[in-house]
Amino acid sequence: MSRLRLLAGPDLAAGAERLHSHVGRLGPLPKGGHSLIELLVRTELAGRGGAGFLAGLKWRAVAHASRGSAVVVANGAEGEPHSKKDRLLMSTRPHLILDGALLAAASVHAKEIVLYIGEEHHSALRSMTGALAERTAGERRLIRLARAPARYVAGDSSASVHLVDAGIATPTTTPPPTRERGVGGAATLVQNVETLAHVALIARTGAATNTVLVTVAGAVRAPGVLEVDTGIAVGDAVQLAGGPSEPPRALLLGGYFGRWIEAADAWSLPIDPPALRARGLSLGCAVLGVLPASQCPVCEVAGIMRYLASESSAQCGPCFFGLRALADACTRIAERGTDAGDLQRLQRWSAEVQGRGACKHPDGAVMFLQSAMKTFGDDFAHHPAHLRRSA
Amino acid sequence: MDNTLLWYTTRGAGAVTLVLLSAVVVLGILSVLRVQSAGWPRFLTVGLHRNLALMTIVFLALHIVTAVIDPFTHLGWLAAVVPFSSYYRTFWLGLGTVAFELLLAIVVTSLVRGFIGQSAWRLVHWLSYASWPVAVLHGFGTGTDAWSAWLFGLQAVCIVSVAAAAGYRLMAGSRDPLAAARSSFQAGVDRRESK
Amino acid sequence: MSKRFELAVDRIKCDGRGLCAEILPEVIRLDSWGYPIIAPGPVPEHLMGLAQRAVDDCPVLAIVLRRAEIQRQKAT
Amino acid sequence: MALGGGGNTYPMQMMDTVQDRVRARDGAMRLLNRMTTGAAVSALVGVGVLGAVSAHTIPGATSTSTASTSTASASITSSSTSSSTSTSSSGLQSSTTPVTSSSSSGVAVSGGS
Repeated sequence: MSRLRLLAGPDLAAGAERLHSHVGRLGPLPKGGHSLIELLVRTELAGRGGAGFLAGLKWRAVAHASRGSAVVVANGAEGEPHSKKDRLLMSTRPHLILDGALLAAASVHAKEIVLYIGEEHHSALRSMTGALAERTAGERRLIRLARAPARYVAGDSSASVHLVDAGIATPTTTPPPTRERGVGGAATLVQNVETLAHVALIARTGAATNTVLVTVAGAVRAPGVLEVDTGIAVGDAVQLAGGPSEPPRALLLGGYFGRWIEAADAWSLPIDPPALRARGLSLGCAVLGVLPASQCPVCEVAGIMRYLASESSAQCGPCFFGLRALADACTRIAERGTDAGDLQRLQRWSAEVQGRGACKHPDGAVMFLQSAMKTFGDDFAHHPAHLRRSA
Repeated sequence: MDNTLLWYTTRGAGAVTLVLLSAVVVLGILSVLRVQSAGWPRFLTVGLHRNLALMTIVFLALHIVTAVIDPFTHLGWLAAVVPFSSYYRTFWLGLGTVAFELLLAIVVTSLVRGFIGQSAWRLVHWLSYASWPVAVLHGFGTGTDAWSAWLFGLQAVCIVSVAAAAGYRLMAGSRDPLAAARSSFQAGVDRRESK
Repeated sequence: MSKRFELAVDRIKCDGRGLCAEILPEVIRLDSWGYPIIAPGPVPEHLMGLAQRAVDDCPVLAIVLRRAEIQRQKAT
Repeated sequence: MALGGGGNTYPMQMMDTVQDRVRARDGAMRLLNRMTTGAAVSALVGVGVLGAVSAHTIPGATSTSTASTSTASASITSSSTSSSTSTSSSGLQSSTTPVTSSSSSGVAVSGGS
């Protein structure tokens, strides 16, 4: 069978694909198991939630720790503000995700599947619920739905487990990682919904899928979700989104935990996780955010830092106080102009905060800020007082 | 051994235990309040709290042992272990047994805090607020001369110190700088069904 | 090689009492907000007693001594 | 050098403040030990003194008070100097000394609280 694409099939505007269409197009659900895990390891499918951990290795670890009582969490929380790809996939191709989750459950010997979906993703919730109703009674018994609060940290794997277990979507202390000790203490596979959809195709063809869902956002003519071939240039993806709507200044690759890259350097980068990793970059959650030259990067960064600070779950002191202090210093520079002391504090506090949270929220925020200060070094060093009230 | 010596040792040790226990309670509250100064680091409060607590147990043991082996009272070991089982001042003595057992639970759980975990330890440690007043009542009830000036003065000092510390703690609220932000965030992401 | 231990903080339990940094300033300092920063690497042998004390005295049981991860000799 | 050796500590430029804090720690540890010892001694003395005082104030027990006071004070002496005394001195005199020492050490205890 030739390679398949996630978004192939009926018109996306028609909404959720029905089960008969799905099965008619792709055939019945293949069998999961040990050989599927090895296939995933061979095809090097990387997680699409942001961390990019290799799915095959994670499945192997969960299967090893499972003892028949593992849990699969299909993560569709998608709390990243600019990302839209997971909800598009859930809204239009729900059966791919259910297939992937069922294959995962069979492969890691899970007794339960939880669909963890952002509570404000209404069409995704409708679509997934409708798709579930079309499935067999046996499959329905295995699967249940949990709504993720619309907060940034709710997408963290330990937060998803905490919600399922205790009803509170805050991250918990790791280690042990959720793949060893998750829902109800059982080994838990928390896997992004796009990753699971890829599995549904890989299991059918035996070959890697070689596509990526990206969300193109910011100063482009037609912002939205695209399924692009792995390895195409960032510039080509931006062109597919209608091209820049005004002269671009820089690209934010991978959402708010991502990296800033000058537009001139960014356009030629390949959308390919291993190739990006070799350059010290990451596709993250695959948001391509285009910052126009007309916009002040320092003010933009300050706004995002304020957002990330407000999204700290206030469980770990260094994250809560550190991100606030960093956001305040950025805001001072943005509003009152560059101050040497503030620049020094940004450096010092970034180093102090790094690696000192239970989850990766402070690390993600600090790496975002450090990349901004590197890419927009001159802007930070010579920022005039904008006298602009915070947005 | 002289019986009266035992009797007065029991009383002396009892009074000392009450003073020590009150100091321990006050120190515990001060440590929650994060009291410190240049020459008084926080670990000093905690260290003193622990050392005096262990000392309290020693003097409490002296108090109990001398009371039990005193042939004049005929208390017997059962009264030291089973509350309200003594023929002599059943109620007031029973309070002492209750206070002793609560205190023992608090100290033992503190010694094995690492094994039982913070939340279990904390739960048991709240019993301090039960143990101390029971001990004070026991002092009032059993002290033959509870209303004589010296013991009364001692008890008054203990009660005032503990009450002041506890009152201050109640007024001061949580000293965890994250408490307010954390609970408001949690309230926002709480999806428990009972709500 | 003798047994090596390192200090690890549970960041959620930690509420910044700061006792650990008072007891073991050689290894632990406080950040700008009063939360501990642990010097990386194993605790020096001669400070193990104080490190254990810092662990035992933590009012919220947020700091532990655990066996140091496999040494990377090159990193010295 | 004291901080050298097996593990990682702080870079040189931070040593000064670290040394200050080490000194403060050592001082406070000594203070803790002194206060604990002081409290223990005061408590021991307190048992004797309070026992003795109670012997004087126990209602309707005046006939036994003198004898019991002397034995109570004997217990103090034996616990602190491990010499046994059987002097039947006047109750007031022998109890005077412990009372003073207890009130001074009593300050130490309440100072700690």
